[in-house]
Amino acid sequence: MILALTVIVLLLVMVVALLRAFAGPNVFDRVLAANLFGTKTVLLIATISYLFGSPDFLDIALVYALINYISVIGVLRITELRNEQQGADG
Amino acid sequence: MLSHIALLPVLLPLIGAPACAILRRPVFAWGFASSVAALAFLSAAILLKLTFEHGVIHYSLGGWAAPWGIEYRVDLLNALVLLLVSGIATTVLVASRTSVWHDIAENRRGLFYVACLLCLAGMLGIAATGDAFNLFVFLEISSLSTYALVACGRDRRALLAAFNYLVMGTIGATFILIGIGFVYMLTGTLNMTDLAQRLPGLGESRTVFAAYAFIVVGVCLKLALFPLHLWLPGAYTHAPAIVTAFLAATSTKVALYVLIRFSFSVFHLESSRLALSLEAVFITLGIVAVFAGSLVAIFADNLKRGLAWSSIAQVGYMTIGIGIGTAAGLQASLIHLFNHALMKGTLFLALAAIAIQVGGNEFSKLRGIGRRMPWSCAAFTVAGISLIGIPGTAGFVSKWYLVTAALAGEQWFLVLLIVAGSLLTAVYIWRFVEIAWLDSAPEKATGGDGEAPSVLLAATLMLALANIYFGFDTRLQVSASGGAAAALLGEAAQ
Amino acid sequence: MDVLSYFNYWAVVVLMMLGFFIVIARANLVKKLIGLNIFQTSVFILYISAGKVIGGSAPILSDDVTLYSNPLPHVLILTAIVVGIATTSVGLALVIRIHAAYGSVNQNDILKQDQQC
Amino acid sequence: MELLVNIVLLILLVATAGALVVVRGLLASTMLTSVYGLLCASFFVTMDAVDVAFTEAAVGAGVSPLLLLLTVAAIGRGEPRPVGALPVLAIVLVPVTAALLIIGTLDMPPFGSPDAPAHTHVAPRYLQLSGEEIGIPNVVTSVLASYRAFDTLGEVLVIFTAGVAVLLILATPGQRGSARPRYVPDNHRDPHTILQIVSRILIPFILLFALYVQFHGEYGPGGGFQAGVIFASAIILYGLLYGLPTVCRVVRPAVVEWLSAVGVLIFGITGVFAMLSGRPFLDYSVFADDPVTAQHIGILVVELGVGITVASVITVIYYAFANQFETAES
Amino acid sequence: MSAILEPLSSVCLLLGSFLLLTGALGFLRFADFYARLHACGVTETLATALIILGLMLQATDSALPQFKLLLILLFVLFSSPTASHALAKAAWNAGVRPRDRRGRRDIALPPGDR
Repeated sequence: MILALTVIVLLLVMVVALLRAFAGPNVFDRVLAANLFGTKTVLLIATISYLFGSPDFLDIALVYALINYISVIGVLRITELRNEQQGADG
Repeated sequence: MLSHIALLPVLLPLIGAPACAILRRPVFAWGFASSVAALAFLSAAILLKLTFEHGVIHYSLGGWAAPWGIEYRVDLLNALVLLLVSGIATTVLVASRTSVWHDIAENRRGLFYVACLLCLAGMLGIAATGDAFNLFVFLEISSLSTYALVACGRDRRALLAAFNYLVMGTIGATFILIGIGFVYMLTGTLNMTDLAQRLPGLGESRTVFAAYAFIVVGVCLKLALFPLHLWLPGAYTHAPAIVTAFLAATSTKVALYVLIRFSFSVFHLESSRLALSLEAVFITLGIVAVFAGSLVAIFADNLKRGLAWSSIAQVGYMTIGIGIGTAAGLQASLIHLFNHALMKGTLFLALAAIAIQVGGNEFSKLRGIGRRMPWSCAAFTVAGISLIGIPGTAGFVSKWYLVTAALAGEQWFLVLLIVAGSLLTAVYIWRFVEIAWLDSAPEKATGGDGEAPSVLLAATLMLALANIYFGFDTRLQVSASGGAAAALLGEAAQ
Repeated sequence: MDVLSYFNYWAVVVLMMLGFFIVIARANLVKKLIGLNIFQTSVFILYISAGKVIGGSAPILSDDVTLYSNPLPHVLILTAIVVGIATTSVGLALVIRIHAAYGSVNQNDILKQDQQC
Repeated sequence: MELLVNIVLLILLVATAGALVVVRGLLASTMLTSVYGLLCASFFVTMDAVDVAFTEAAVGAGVSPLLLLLTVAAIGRGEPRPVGALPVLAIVLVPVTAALLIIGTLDMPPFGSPDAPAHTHVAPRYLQLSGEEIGIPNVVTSVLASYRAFDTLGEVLVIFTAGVAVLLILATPGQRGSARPRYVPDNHRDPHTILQIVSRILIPFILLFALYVQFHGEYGPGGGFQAGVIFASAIILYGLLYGLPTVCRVVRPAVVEWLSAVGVLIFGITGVFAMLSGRPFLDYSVFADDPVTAQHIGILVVELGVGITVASVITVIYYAFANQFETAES
Repeated sequence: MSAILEPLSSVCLLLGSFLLLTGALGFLRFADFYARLHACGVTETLATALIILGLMLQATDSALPQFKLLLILLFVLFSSPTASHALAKAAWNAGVRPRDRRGRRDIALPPGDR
């Protein structure tokens, strides 16, 4: 029962993250929303696999965390380099 | 080794492409690619001979039986298309050396030939496979390599043409995927013969109609049938000369094969209650394509763009053949599929030679080219005559069978339109003949040692002679297409 | 239960149309590719929800499970995802070259430049 | 409960797609694409499609937003244009296709019903007999690598074609088609010490996890594609933090291109092996006398070929894109 | 033994969910980027750890899921703070400055940090 409650709360947080992703004034709010979204998906998958009784889904949760980390680092490094580039020829 | 003959035409370029990528020097890549294409052509010829003798050849991949594993079911229709595509590919690749060295930058030539082999593998894979999803995968292989080949054009507009082709091609491929998905949900199988047996059992369910509609729209996007042809003129005009020669003679033919295979083998078009309305749609689209294509070709300023529009017109003729719906109509369409590849192959190879000497295909540059490049222009004129359909050439044979099929169906108006279409073709071919032969060459002829490079010239002349040879000795394509048409309509009748 | 049983397919139709709309309506070439990506992903959802069996578990053979979901759509969609990423990467490579050649990624500007020269 | 999660995820998917229609900036669209990929992957998990969720997460939420970002960075943000008049083509085409789709869904078997034709014709054999014939628990891997192995060979060829196509399009003149980078001085003001230290700790585990996924493909979710993508994303992470020249010294572009061709050949040659002894193409029974171990060996080698090709092609594509971006900067 | 584990896992999960909700509320309502980053940071580290702990305490037959959950926990604890740090640094370099409570004017910063 508690697992179902956790799943509902996680879905709620994902909806909130989406709202901020749509509304977010500047790009970094959207990046933050995407990052939050990623970590919550990790938890959602872990909880779902326990709720439906097949706990071998957890490899996927690990991949989510890994991909989420890499995409956030990717976003930041590339926006940084691009700002320098626009600074350079701006 | 003979038991693997059904797979060899596909397997050779499939393994050849990555092997070609390992070769360091572009000259080796050219030699390797043409020899792989030649071997594929040889095995396709043997395969055609075997299908003449034994009828259908089965080959289950991985050793698993039909609906569970993937199975090649090669009959006359497959073997004919395989032979045609590998034959054109061999001729074009062998003749491609000077034109590629002229068009493509030095560091891209090796990869260019890898992409050609991948495109060949994709097309042969589509023509040979008996599994619907496998067809989608090989369609994607040939499309992706075609986008890259078109983007190799020297002009910056080639990039935009490649991008538009990519967007429309992907939408077409996804439509086909949707169609296959619907059909899979209703029958549970992906093997085409298995589908053909299980689909009639579903009666007139709307999902089958939607699946057929999606597949036809997707394939017509690849076929560039009239309303869905927007990508073709740009792609064929701005692509490198050799790529246009290769694509114009093969990619629309393979798309037509897929349309025929799905319409007659899988969905049994002629026995469904919607048969009459669908055939009417094919005929009207075909006629509109013929007239639109020919008219724009007449007023085109660039000969290559004119020929691209003429391809759209010729695709219209093939669709009319399908629209007639009888075995004779289908046979006429298949004959035109065969002959059109020969015609367009010659025309575009001749253009490749002219482009090297004159540096462009605009009519203004072609003034008096006939005197400076007599043989190439002679080949061009022969192919042009064949395109019009003058007796003694392959084009006449296809027009003849198309007219007799229309006559058999008492569609007089259709016969009139077909003949009118040929007249329009005559106008834009005559426009070239007049500029090339009758105009005086400008005094400041831009140097150029005259005739095309020998290998390219030999290939163009060989294809031109093939046009004439198949105008007289029509046994090969008539018997093959006749058998295929009978099989297609026959197996539906069981 | 009838509405729920077709909910997946209605969602697929809506997603397909949103993706299709972006491809046609937006002039920015990168947005077109994103729309194409959505269009393809919605077909994946169509296949996978066709393969789901209510009460069935993932198609990994284990002795305590009897009812499995259908593994065949999963195999097909593994192929389709790779086709999707291949098309997207080729499209994006073209966008970079188009930007280098035309200086813009908006289709209307590019067509205007073409008409002028 | 399962249905609730399924419906909520679908609603979120439609909302994200709707937002993507509305939002103008490219960076914002990239973020939303990444969120869309994650949502899609979660949806696949609730649909019991474990392998597909794995791949969609690694590809849809990992690699394609990264490529989008590199493109957006290479072309500069691209000023958002005012929305032109709503094109009439879209207003005509979209409803027509929607109508055709809705017609298509009318006679479909209801969602999830166990007696739908799809679950009663071909699929049952895979589920019942693959245990004895191939002997690996993950039925998706056994269908992928053995029953329909030719599809997978076609798919490996698709990813190889994508690599060749990107190199053909982006090969800057003067290089032999590979992204040999001109040396770009590491003049970034702050060297991101924290990021580099943490990544230096994480990258070995990511590579180890990729190998685990590669060889775990038979027993749980995993396989060649997923492992290849994770392996490539580890290299990309290293490249992002230490700059293109450093990563090109570690993993040389010429070697990676060569590997992408070798991967496809590994897959092809295992198939040709069977032909030499008269069996049909891609028939693994030639590798050992006991059919089940022969299948194991065949699937292992084939998945290795897939993994090598996918990892090297995605790295080649990253080099080609990053090289464009770095030259724009220097 | 399981008599203790069951309620303990429920408590952890409830606490984790509560923290998630408060963090999400903060993420939605806070005025400027850095406040939101803080709220999001709370959910990423503490709430995630609690929920994973709660899941680990759930009874399962083999110990493999517990080990995988431990791996996930370790990885998340490594990567989330780094990601938040990288995000804050990138935002600062891009010129995003903290705002006052109603999100209108930039807060006056000590000269050194301009």
